[in-house]
Amino acid sequence: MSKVHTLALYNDFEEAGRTLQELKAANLPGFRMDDVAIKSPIEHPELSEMLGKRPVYVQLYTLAGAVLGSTVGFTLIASAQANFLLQIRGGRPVVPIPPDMVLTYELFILIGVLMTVVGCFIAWKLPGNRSTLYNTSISEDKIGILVKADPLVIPKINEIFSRHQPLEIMGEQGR
Amino acid sequence: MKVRMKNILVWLSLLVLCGTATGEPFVQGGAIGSQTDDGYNALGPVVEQPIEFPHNTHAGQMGINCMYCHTYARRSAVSGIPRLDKCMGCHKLIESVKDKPRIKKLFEYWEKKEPIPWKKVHDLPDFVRFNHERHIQRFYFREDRPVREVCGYCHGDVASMTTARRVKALSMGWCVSCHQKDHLENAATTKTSNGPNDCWQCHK
Amino acid sequence: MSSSNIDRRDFLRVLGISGAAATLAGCGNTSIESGAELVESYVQPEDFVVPGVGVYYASTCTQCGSGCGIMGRVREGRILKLEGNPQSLISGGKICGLGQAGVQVHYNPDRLTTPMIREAGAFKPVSWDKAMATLTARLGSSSTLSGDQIAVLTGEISGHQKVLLGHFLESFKSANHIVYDALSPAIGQAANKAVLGVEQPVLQIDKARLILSFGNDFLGTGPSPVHMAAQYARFRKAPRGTLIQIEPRMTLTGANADRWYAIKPGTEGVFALGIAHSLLQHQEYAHAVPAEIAEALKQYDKDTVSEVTGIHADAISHIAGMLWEKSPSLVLSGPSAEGHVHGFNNAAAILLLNLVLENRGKTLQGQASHPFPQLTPASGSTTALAKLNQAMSAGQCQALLVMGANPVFTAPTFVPFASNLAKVPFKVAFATQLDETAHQCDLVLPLLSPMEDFGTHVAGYQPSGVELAIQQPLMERLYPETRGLGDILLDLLKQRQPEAYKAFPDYYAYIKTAVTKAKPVFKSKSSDDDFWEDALRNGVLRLEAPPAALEAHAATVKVGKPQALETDVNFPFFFVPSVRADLRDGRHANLPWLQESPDPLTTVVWDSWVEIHPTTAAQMQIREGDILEVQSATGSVRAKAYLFPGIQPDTVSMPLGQGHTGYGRYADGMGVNPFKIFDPMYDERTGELALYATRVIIKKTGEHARVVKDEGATNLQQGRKLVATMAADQAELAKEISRVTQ
Amino acid sequence: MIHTTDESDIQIERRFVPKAKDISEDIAWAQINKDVLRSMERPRLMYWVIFLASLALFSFGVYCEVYQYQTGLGVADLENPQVWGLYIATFIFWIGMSHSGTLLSAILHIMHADWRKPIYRFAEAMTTFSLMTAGLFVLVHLGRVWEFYYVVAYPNERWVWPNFNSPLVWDATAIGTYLTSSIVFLYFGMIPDLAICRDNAKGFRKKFYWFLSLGWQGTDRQWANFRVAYLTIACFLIPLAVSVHSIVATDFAVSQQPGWHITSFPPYFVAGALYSGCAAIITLFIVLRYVFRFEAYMTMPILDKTCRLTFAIAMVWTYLNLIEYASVWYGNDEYAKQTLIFRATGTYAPYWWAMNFLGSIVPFALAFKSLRNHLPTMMVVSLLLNLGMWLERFMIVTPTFAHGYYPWTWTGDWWPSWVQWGIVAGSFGWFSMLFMLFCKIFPTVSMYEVKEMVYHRFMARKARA
Amino acid sequence: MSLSNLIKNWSSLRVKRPYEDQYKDKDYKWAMVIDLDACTGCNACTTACYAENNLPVVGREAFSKGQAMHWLRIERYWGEGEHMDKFPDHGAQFLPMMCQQCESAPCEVVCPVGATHHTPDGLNSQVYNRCIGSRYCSANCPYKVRYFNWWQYPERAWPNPLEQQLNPDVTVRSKGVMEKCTFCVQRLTEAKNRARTEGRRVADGEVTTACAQACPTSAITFGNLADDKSQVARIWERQQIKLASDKQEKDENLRGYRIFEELRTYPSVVYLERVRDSEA
Repeated sequence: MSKVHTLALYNDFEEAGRTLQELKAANLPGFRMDDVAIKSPIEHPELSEMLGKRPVYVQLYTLAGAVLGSTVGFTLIASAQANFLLQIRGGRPVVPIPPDMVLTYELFILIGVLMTVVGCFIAWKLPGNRSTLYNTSISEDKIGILVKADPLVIPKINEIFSRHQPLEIMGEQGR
Repeated sequence: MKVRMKNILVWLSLLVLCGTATGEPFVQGGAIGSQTDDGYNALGPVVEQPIEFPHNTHAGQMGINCMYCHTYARRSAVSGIPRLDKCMGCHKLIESVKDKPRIKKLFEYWEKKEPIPWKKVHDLPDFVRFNHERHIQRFYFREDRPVREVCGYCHGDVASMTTARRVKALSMGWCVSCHQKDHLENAATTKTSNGPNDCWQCHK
Repeated sequence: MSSSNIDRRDFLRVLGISGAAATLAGCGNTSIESGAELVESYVQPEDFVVPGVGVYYASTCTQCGSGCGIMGRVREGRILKLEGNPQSLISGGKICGLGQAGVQVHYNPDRLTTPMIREAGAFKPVSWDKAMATLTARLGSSSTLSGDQIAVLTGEISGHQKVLLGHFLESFKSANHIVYDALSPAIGQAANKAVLGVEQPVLQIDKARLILSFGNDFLGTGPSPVHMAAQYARFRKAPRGTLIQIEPRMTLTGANADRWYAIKPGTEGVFALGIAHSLLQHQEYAHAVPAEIAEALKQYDKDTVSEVTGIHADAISHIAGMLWEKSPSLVLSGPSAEGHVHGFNNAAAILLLNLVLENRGKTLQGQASHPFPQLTPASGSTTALAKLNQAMSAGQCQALLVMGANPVFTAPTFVPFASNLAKVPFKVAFATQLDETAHQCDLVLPLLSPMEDFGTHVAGYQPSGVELAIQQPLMERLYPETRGLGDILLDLLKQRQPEAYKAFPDYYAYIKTAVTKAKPVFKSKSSDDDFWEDALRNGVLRLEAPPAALEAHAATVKVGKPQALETDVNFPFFFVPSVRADLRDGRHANLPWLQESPDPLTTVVWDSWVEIHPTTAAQMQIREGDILEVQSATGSVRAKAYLFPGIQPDTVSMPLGQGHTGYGRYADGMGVNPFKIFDPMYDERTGELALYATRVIIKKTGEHARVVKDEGATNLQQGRKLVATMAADQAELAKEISRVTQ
Repeated sequence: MIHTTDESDIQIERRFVPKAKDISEDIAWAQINKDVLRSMERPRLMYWVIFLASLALFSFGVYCEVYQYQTGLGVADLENPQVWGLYIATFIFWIGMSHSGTLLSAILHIMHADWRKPIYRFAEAMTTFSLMTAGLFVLVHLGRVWEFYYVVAYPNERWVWPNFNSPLVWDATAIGTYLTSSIVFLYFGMIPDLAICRDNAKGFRKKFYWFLSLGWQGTDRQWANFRVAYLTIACFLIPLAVSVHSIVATDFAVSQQPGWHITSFPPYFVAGALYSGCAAIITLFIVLRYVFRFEAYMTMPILDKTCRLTFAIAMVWTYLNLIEYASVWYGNDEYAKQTLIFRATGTYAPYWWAMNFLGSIVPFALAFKSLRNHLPTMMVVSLLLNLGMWLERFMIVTPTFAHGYYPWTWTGDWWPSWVQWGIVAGSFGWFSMLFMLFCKIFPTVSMYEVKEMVYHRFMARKARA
Repeated sequence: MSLSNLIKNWSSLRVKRPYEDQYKDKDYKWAMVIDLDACTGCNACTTACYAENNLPVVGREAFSKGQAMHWLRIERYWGEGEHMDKFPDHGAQFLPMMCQQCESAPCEVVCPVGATHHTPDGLNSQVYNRCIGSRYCSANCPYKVRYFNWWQYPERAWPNPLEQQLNPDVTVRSKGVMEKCTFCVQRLTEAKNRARTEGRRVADGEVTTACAQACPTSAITFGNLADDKSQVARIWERQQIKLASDKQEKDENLRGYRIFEELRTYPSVVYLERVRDSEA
């Protein structure tokens, strides 16, 4: 709880990019590039790259979901068919492979999709505490740079921010 | 990495087990001979009968075999209510209880030659055929189990009731849970078999 | 089984309370219930009455006059289903659809439940006391009616009911028991009598190797269809017999023929004589007929016959050849040959073939003589009705009792039965259900259904030996306010002749006494009660007896000039009514199973239709479902066209039995009644109504409706192997395993 | 090559007529927000007309269904063997309709065709709602709807399971999966836009959007995870969509009936599904463009591309359709051949020819640019295409029943009763009612993606300059 | 339990049916033979079926819409070609058609809820209460012998007191369920139970279907194919019909055949060809 946030709003990506470069170059103590976040109305990969490598783990959830969906799905279906009240139908084997494959396939996708979403939610740290520093214009057309840093370096960061014609700089109040 | 792989495997197999556990239907019948509530809230409502027949006296104190009165059970799909002249056969001779209100009612019906309008307590849905004969023949005659246990499996401990009350679920899963069990073919062997697993055996 | 009379009769009464309620819920009661329904509960049942187990009781079917023994399945006090009684030779353990529907007579929702008296034009339910008081006021001890002032109109009736009726009429010094059968076989019987010496010979269908049938529908509407069907099944086993059917409109029997010929209506006799002529060419048969007949037959060369009958000339010699080849044969005449002005002659000519082929004693035999002639059925006719009609018209008839006959529905328009009926001051109907005739009566007495009453029956057609069929209740009466005919008659007789009948408390006692009295005839040594119990258990008392011999009167056959029926310019079509094996003359139209049972040949249900040959229809631009007006000299009806290949192209056909107006929910408003368009044509010899002699004209009305039938958009197999057919010489029937021949 | 002269410039100008832009790069982002949010506030009057008409139609359908539910399916004039009637035909129609959303949003997304961006949202909504409509038909068609849960595989006190062999259970699973996935996909892709709504809404609606937007703030981490997840779901959705309609096709192809038991049915169904879906997109494109004043986003070039895509799919369908006939015709199955001949010459021949005409000939209207750019024509053509595709489904279901294996039960003149027509009409009411409601509550044009589209094009132009 | 069952009995769970001798060690395999030469088309069997199996009478309106409920229907075909010049010279061709109790039944596979399945006795069962009315079974039946309750017949078809005739051993089907010929399974079950109590197998002729019992010409033979000595088994054998074969190799002069055998449904009903005297 020692670190506090500050947010600067910019008009376009170029300006925000320059700000980031300067922040990076400044190499301030008590400030890590990892604590910087961009808030933008659209995704801007180049800008994100400046923040360093931020891996995405959603695919792992997808994989887990897909594997789970197919294995559990098949086992469930097949063992339900091998129930005590086993039913012979139309001369087909009691545990027929093609229909079970079809159903397994559907479950593979279903659980895969659901796990992907769940993974994404986890990555978003839902339901978690959100930073209060937000401006509705971000969802319109402004680009925000959010920095979490030691209270001591905040003025320095704000200074860097203000060098690039920010529309607004917001800090955490009352802390 | 190795450890992690192992963890994942354990985790996955646990999940598979969970999957199959849900694959098992969750209702289980009580054990044979369990004669009270089977733990599934299966207790039926109290049914008011025209005469408050004391099973506890007849089956309990007197120890009369169920099939002495429910005589059709061993030869028909339905166990049946004893015919009125069967009641009278004994009660004509039992002077001691003749003045009791229940017996007086019985005599009234007899004099009017009117059958007693007993109500069904164990009334299965109309699309089901339960065959008493087969169950009695198998468990009472062939497997030679005590009659109170054989009847009691579905009807509960009637000997402790006055008028009968349903105490078992009698749902399909409940029936199947017993059909699934291995039952001795007869008293002499250890050979076992299940009940029929054919829909049409019970569904009509 | 208890031998006490009261117990025996009450064995069903002490049954439980609910019964049917449980089943109807059907899929409704889908979960476990407690206390919602009642248990089957008994007071003092017979030992063999076990709830949940069906018990079979023997009885006799009364749906037609065949007298089949039946078994009724009774469970929890309800009659559920009828089966054939294997003890009865007539049914042989089998049963037809008509018989099955017997339970619907009993359970019919339109049944009469109380007596009714007509007051101010409408029926009013009354108590039995009142009804019997009304009845006895007119027909009781104080009645002054006698002789022709009283008449009883019934359908075919036999057994002790007939006897009691006779006694009842006797007590009025009357013999007016009028037996009316709208579809009476009287013409054929007369011909049989004249040529063979008996009214109804026994047919040994299974012994014949070739059957040549002129419109005889022995599988559908013959005198004993179930028995004959069983014989037919044996006839079809190795060595397989051949069936040739010649008729203007295909009957059910015709549909099963190896070869079916369409003939111009009324020319069957010519065709038969043509065959006789052809047969006489063989030395073997040359002396089979008197010389003058042989001489007369010379006019019947095959070209003339072919021209008259419309059948190809080669067919005549071909059939004659087969008859010669396949001996013994059996030649049958049927209603479509007999129902003409010269119907008797047709039938006699056809019977002549049997004489020529010497089938007497081989495939044709006389019935064994019956030890109780008073019980044998009074066979119905249309002349009897005409007589009654005259009497009513003249105002002679003061009281009329009607049962089992519905002339208001079946009498043609030129027999104004309904209006004459109104002239009778006191008309009583005995019925289980109101029909058109009962609707016109003053007093209606609800009868027990055949499933509720005792009775005895003797079939008119006894295939072998003699059977006395016993009818017993299969169920406790549904409606307390119904009574048996026998009981009512006994009550009346007790009024008329108290002394003679005081020994019989009821009809049950009467027939029990009467039947056990016959014990010596059946050579039984058991006690009266045991004899009676056995009779009830078996449902039939059988007496083996040798068949009687048949006579041969070839000389009675009149051989005139071979003539076709002249054409009528105003009514160019022959009208051939078809008799449905289930509905018959319409008396069964109130049974839903039979209404829904498709007509075998057209698969039409719940309706009337006009059969017309596709070529004729094409000429007249008629499509299936076009509503046609069929008009005769006496009236017209409208029905949907059905294109039917099994009909002679100059002919149209309509089924009888539909068109009811007062016969309950299942009969009313279904189809039309072709009885009402019959022409007043009578057989010259017997005076019987000629049912097949009507001429009609067909008019398109321009309307169209869907024919209600089971058949789909096609009636061909469309290249699928559904019904495969094998040539008789290819099939090795002798090697097959068959239930029938074992 | 890079050396260009003025002359060659002229040549190029001649050969490549400058294309109209899919979207103007100069639209301000704020304007996008404003335009789309306004559509949720104040649509044209036509919106209410359509909405009320749908509601009325839907109410009639509900009336018919209640009548049928209480009386029995007999009121639908279904019979033996015409046991399915319009319900199953329309079911397939709606399932097919649902495939276009996947096509536009998933396939084109993976292929980075950015012209899809203004129109994929409503296409996805169409997917979801048509699936919901299709699901209704399954229920409507059942004899005992109240026992519907028997199809669901869950442990129960009866100890019985559904029949996993049955294509209907595959259907139920596939449609369930597809409905779940497409709702997820629709919703998931809408989260950034919901945040926009949240930021602009007031009162109750703010709470609503606040809840739905899941705290979206547009941070780089959110975007990165969002991109990956969205792409993954899109990847899942493509095989899923194909499997769904293949499985619906197996309802017929797995059966044994002539005219149904055809190997090429699954791809044929999928092509038909994409076809009718695209045609429906054209219809809704035109409607939305007018009703919500989306002329700047749903531009004519986009319509043009959609139409060209539809034309291509129409030709695929035509080919597969002919393949189906050909394989039956040259096959050895006499019964199937008879059924095919019945389709072309029997009672239902007019519908069969109409279907072939509408499905294979009418789409050629899409091949002409002048027609493609004429909105009323496109409206009519797209409706006709959908009529053709509905007839296709009708012609799959009905003639096989009317002319199956068993000649005795052939029906010459079976026709559905007004109850069936009422329910079918009601389903269209239900669909468009839901769709119109959706348009009012959620942004029908993906704002953030249009912004991206504008941004990228703007940047590209800048780079070119 | 189910999982262990799955693993333990994997090979038996993977068996395809029918195979020859499938019923060799079984007690029962119900089957039928219908002699089309004996069938006269008289409809006795259909009415018997109505009586035994609580079939509703649908009435004219519903019948005209094709909603009849006859489990057993008699079809009447006219001959083609040489058999039908101007008139049906060789009579009509009657075919009693009911559920063929296929060993590899198309209807069983497609039922979503498993309301129809194959019993160990070789019957094609229909469990009314499980049925949800998807009608897929009927759609997939090549014989079109499954009938759907389009209306609430229990309320319409049996006005009081007709309902008292209803057979308590057979469910009265409510609206929305499929039904079909059951080979009178209530009779079979009763006979089997009786036999089992007495510790034996049901004897030949001890039990029969309502149609076979009624048939005046005994055209229908019903019995147990697993019992070599039964009438049915002997006829099947004599006619050289193999249950698990989709193309019979038999002598030319044998009359037995199964309908739509080529669809590999393996019906349990053998028809014997109708015979006509070609010289007549």
